[in-house]
Amino acid sequence: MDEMLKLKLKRISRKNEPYLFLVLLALCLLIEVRSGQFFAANNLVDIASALIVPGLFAIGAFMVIVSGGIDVSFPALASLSVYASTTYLLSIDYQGGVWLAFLLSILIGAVLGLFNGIFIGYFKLPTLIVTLGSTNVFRGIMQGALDSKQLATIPSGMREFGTSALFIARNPVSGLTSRMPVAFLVFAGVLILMFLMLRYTMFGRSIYSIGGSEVSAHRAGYNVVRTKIIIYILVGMIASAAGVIRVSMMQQLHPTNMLGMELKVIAGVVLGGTAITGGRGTLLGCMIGTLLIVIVENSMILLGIPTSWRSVFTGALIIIGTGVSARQVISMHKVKSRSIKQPIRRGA
Amino acid sequence: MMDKVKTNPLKNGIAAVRKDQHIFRLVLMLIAWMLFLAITRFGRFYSLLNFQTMAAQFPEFGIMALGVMVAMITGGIDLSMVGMANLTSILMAYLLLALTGDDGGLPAYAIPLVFVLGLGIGAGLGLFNGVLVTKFHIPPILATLGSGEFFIGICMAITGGAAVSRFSRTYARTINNRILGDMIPVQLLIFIIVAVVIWFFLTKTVFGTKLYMLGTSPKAARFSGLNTNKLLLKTYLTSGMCAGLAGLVMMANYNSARADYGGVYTLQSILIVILGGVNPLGGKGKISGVILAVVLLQMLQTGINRFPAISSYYIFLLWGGVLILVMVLNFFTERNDGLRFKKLVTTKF
Amino acid sequence: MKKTLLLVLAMTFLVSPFLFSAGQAARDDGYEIVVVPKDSSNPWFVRMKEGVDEYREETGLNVYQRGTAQIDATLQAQLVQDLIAQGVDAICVVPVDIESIDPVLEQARNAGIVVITHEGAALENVDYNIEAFSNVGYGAFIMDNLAEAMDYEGVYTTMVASLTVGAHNEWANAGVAHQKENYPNMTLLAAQPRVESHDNGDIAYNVALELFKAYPQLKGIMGTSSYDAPGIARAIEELGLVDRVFTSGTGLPLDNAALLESGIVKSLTLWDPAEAGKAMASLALKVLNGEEIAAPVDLGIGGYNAMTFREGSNTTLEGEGWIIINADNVYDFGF
Amino acid sequence: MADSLLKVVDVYKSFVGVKALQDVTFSIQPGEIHCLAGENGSGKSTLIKIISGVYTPDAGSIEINGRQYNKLTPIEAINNGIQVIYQDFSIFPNLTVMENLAVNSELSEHRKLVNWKRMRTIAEDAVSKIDFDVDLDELVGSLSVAQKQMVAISRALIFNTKLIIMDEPTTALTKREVSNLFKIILKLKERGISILFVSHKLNEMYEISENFTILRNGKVVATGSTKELDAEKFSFHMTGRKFTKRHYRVERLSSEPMFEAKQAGVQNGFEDVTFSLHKGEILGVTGLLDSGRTELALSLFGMRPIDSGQFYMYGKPVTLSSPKAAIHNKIGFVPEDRLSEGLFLPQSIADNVVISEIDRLTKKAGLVDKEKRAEEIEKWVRELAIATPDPNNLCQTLSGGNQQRVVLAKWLACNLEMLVLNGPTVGVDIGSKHDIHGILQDLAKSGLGVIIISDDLPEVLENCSRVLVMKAGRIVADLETDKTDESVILSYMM
Repeated sequence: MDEMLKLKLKRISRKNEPYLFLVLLALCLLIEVRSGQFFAANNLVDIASALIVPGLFAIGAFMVIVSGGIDVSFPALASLSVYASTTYLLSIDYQGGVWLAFLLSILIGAVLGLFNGIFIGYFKLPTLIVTLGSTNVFRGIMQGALDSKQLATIPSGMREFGTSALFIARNPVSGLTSRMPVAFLVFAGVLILMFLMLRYTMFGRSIYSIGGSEVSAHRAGYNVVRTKIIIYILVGMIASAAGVIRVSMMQQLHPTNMLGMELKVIAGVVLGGTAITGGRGTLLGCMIGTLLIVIVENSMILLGIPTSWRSVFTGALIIIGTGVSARQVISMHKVKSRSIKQPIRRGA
Repeated sequence: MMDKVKTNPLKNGIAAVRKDQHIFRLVLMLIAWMLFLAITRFGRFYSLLNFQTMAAQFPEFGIMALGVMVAMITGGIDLSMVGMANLTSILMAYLLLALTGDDGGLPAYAIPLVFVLGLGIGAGLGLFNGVLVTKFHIPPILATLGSGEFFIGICMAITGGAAVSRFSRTYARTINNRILGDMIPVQLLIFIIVAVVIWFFLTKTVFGTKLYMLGTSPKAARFSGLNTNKLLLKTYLTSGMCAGLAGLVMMANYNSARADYGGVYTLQSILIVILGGVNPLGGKGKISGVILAVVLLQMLQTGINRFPAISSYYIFLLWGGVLILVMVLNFFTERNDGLRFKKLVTTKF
Repeated sequence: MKKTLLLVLAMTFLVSPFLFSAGQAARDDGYEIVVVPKDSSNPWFVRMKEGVDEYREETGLNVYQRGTAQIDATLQAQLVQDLIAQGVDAICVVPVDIESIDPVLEQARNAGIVVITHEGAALENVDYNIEAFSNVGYGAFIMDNLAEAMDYEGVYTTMVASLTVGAHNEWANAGVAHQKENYPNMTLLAAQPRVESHDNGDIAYNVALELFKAYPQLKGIMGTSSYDAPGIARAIEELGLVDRVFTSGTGLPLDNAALLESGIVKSLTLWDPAEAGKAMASLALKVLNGEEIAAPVDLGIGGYNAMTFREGSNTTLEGEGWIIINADNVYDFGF
Repeated sequence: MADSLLKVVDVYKSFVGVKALQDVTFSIQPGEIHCLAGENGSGKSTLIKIISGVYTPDAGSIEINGRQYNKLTPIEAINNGIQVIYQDFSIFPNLTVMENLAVNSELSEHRKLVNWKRMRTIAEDAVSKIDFDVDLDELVGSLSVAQKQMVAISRALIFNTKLIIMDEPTTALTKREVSNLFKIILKLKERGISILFVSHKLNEMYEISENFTILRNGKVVATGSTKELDAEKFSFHMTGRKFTKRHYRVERLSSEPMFEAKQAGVQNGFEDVTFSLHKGEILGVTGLLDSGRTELALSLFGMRPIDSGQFYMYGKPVTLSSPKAAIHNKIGFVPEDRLSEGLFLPQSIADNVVISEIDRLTKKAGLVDKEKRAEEIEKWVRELAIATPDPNNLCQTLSGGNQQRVVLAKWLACNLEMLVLNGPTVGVDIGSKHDIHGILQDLAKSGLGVIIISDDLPEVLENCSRVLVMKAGRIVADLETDKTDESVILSYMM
């Protein structure tokens, strides 16, 4: 029994999440000490609401990275699908609920995802190249063919969805209130669904398997091409849902303001311990990493950092964060290679 | 030796281009686009001034792309080019401000000094990246993403976001100028020098061979006695120097320096390098491809501006479309190679 | 060779949309006047394009607006260089960045091209620069609006798109200076005197959220970019601070109608970018035609029919100012 | 004769005009251990792929349990109880043992959902069949090679398996692990499972198989009972050539040692290692995989610098702190894993040959001296008889034996005094192996000091004049190969 416990402890200590969680906690405490505002209910709600869109993106980016690829096209994809569906709904003067916006946008997202998927799955082109190309294509379609403009009004359904709140958190001291958007449920729902999918479906396991070894996956009987295509369709759908949420929450549609989020989202996912080479990573870690980035981005003022020093701080955090995680991975390897030389020796 | 001199160099060139399918394809695209422009917009595109303008425009991001290429050959990437370029140019702008005399002129040593120091600063910043990659083992994509943000941050912190300008116009007039009877833009000359130097390093020196080897297999490189860390340090040092130089060119083009100049170049330079046929996994890629891609992109961008009725956003569609198209065509030709290779592998066991 | 064919086919497919539109290209006779905005998707410049297009239809001249695909000083400079090489007759620019565009405009003028700018008073190499007003005056005016909403007392701060955007920072500086002179009961938040929105409503919102949390005494934010006030307003509404905290800034009427009507934002200021676009084109035409430009200049456009030179300048012409929009007049402008 | 489990009849297969298999016929009985041998490129893997349904034969048929298939699909093959264990084991290093074990059966049952409890049961069942003791929650990537193989075997057994095809299963295993594997194979045989054992090691064939089939150039050149096979016939069938054994003897041993190790040690690797190597000598180092032999090899090349003791070159102390330092001291190293450590496969043969000596092929300022480079390449391609029409071809176009020659050429080009080879002929076929041994012996004769680290005892005995046996990080025996034999060495190893 004692052995088992030791083994378990060893396994936990090898994981990335606990360390990351400590870093997160340290950051939160630092903000709390500097501002006294961090753990206030309204601030936590604000952070949660700021997490929704990057969080959804991160789920998609996570799946792709686990499968051994890298996707930089999701912000452009989301922008295009949400712009196309919103303008359509406006043009028919749609007055119904938000579901149609989701449906339309997710459908378009699925098609765009399929576009990525075909090039990556069928033509077996490197993911970075394809998504870099498709980012430009999606953007070109949106801004060129659709002649996208900022939309000051959005369909009423989206407007209502964006302002509806699960509950309202109130800071007893300052009297500030923050509402927890209903959209958080969508985020939580997708997160749980994807967690279940990754853990309890053969499809989910196939993503890990492909990331581990594509050849083995093929030999084991996974349909690698189909799996890859489905991954990118799923990413397209999730990203598009994120796009609808973003627009609904902002009450306005700025076609380009999601562009450029990709690198920070990926940084968050990798910060969360997902191996950039594929195959390894947990959704929990991915979420902690993303949360870390979101908190840093949204706590500069609470930390009292002057505007002109913002980028120094974010840059330093990315370097230090990834540096710490890289160190940890290396020390893990060292422990492993040392264990090879221990009495019960294992070959390499 | 005599034989080589006798054979037609043009023929040799064409044969070489035909041999490399990827380069061949880029050349074809370039020709197709130029033909299209010749038919539709001859007078507005085919003028000396236009070509001079383009030749003065692409060096700033072309040089960055060359730096990214070097990093990508080793299997890495450099997302901090813009940060390094701006930090270099801002520091050098301050230097120029200090050197600017009361009469608005510069001492003769000023411009060489700026170039030497600028290259030095670029090298230093690149070295910083190199240390992150080799000593701290941060994946290049994250290390340079972080450092890029960090460098921009330093720019913001020292300038407060304002442009550094009002230094002597002599600097801009010297670099943003045409020489050889008002024909060749100086920027183009700088680009050519950088390209030749990098081409020389990659193909003619030991360093180049080692880089390709390192990019192919870091493990085998170590087992072959290559000092991989030193090579990577040199790689990022090189890309840093390219960035520094690009910064100096930008400073001349805009007669000022600011934290956010050239923000679009980060992704653009990666696009160029990949379009140029450099393998993002490392070990493969030619400078001729990258130069072609730079020229192709500039032609697309300038060409499309000749059509006022067409939204400039189509430029994105064209870039992305060309990139994917080239890759798909490569897939069709390389699939045969792939099959051949696969067969060889399978027969081995 | 099959592959070559395939390639050519694919290329043709790729450029076919351009072939179609190539036919409807510009007329070659007469002057070619190009308006270059900061970028093309910002509603501000979409509105400007409307004015330019209208002007083309009214006059039948070859006037059009061409913007870069995103706000970027280097891209804008390159576009202008491109237009120089193309040999257009006049270039009208709303500069992203004064310093980087100036040398390019010098090239344009050397090439004999007429250069008209807007929001570019500090530029040296222009024929004329049109201002709907002075930056100092506009900043002070936004401050007046904010001060009124704040009842002339309390702590405030300023928001700009980016510390690198010249005009915004000038407005903000002017606003602060104006407050120091006229509203002694107001104070600038010392810890965060200036924040950035990156021309992104979502960032403006999040930054405002943080500001209100970190500095409960904060009573107002002076916005400059057209994304600022709407983003801040969203934060005010969500935090339950309506009527306790205020914002003001620039914004287009219809885009912000809901905000104004709900009372979250009391008033916004602006000038009509469409008119500004027309004015630039009209002035360019005058210069091209060799007409003498002497004050008062009449461009035949509302607000720009009696322009005078700014004091101490022989290039900058000032118009008659700005408009306040509030819940009462928001629908009166038609844009 | 009982009904065959599997019968391959007159199978033809060609790729793009190249005949991979011609008129191949052979059969396997239930419970038979059949050895399939052949050089690289002889068509072994094509045959395996045809049996497992990955390739469809151009002509001929496959009979399983009396049923004839013209087009066998992978699923049909699996459903008929045919399982392949590939050389790389087809495992997922990033997943746990449990998942690796259960994944195939879950897939073949077309399950959509994962039931972790059921997977654990499947996995427990699987490992119990061969009494494989392993932590099911361990990541497969952190297991030893032998353990990975056990995972693959256990996984194959989950199905109602009748035939297991093992593709060179002993390549990366130590002696002890091989005997362990053989025990398991015999156990499987008892259960009536047939094994098609692909190998080109004669001693293994003798030890384990009843019948054999040898392929050469896509044709069956010999088949029958293993008992009737001897070494001479075996190598003849394999290569079509006749070999004479050449035992290496040192002819003129210098009195001064060229290289010496005194009390050398590396933490967790080896300790107190003392030996000397003379010019022209081939020294063998053998031991089990965990004996410290690999660590010693790495230390000699500066990959794992020693932290106690001292190395000497011609009596002068040298510090081998990095591969570069080792090369500087004229020591070369042929790594065990040719593919990932020794070669740059997607690069040209030429670059692979010169990469380690490249610093010498320069004119001023790091410029490559083209003529010198071409000379070197030409010289080594010729001397090592690397079979290529053009040295600018990519290295991946070469066969395994030729690739190994490229690795050798790379080091010889460095003008070495001493060459350390870790498993020089692992995964190399007989013909090339023989050639490589010949090259090594010639080199030693011309004055090179060679250290061969290998657990291929016949190889060590044939080529080395002396052999050091390592055990648990120490040298336990220093034997003259003339005066010893395999059993003596083995007794020291175990």
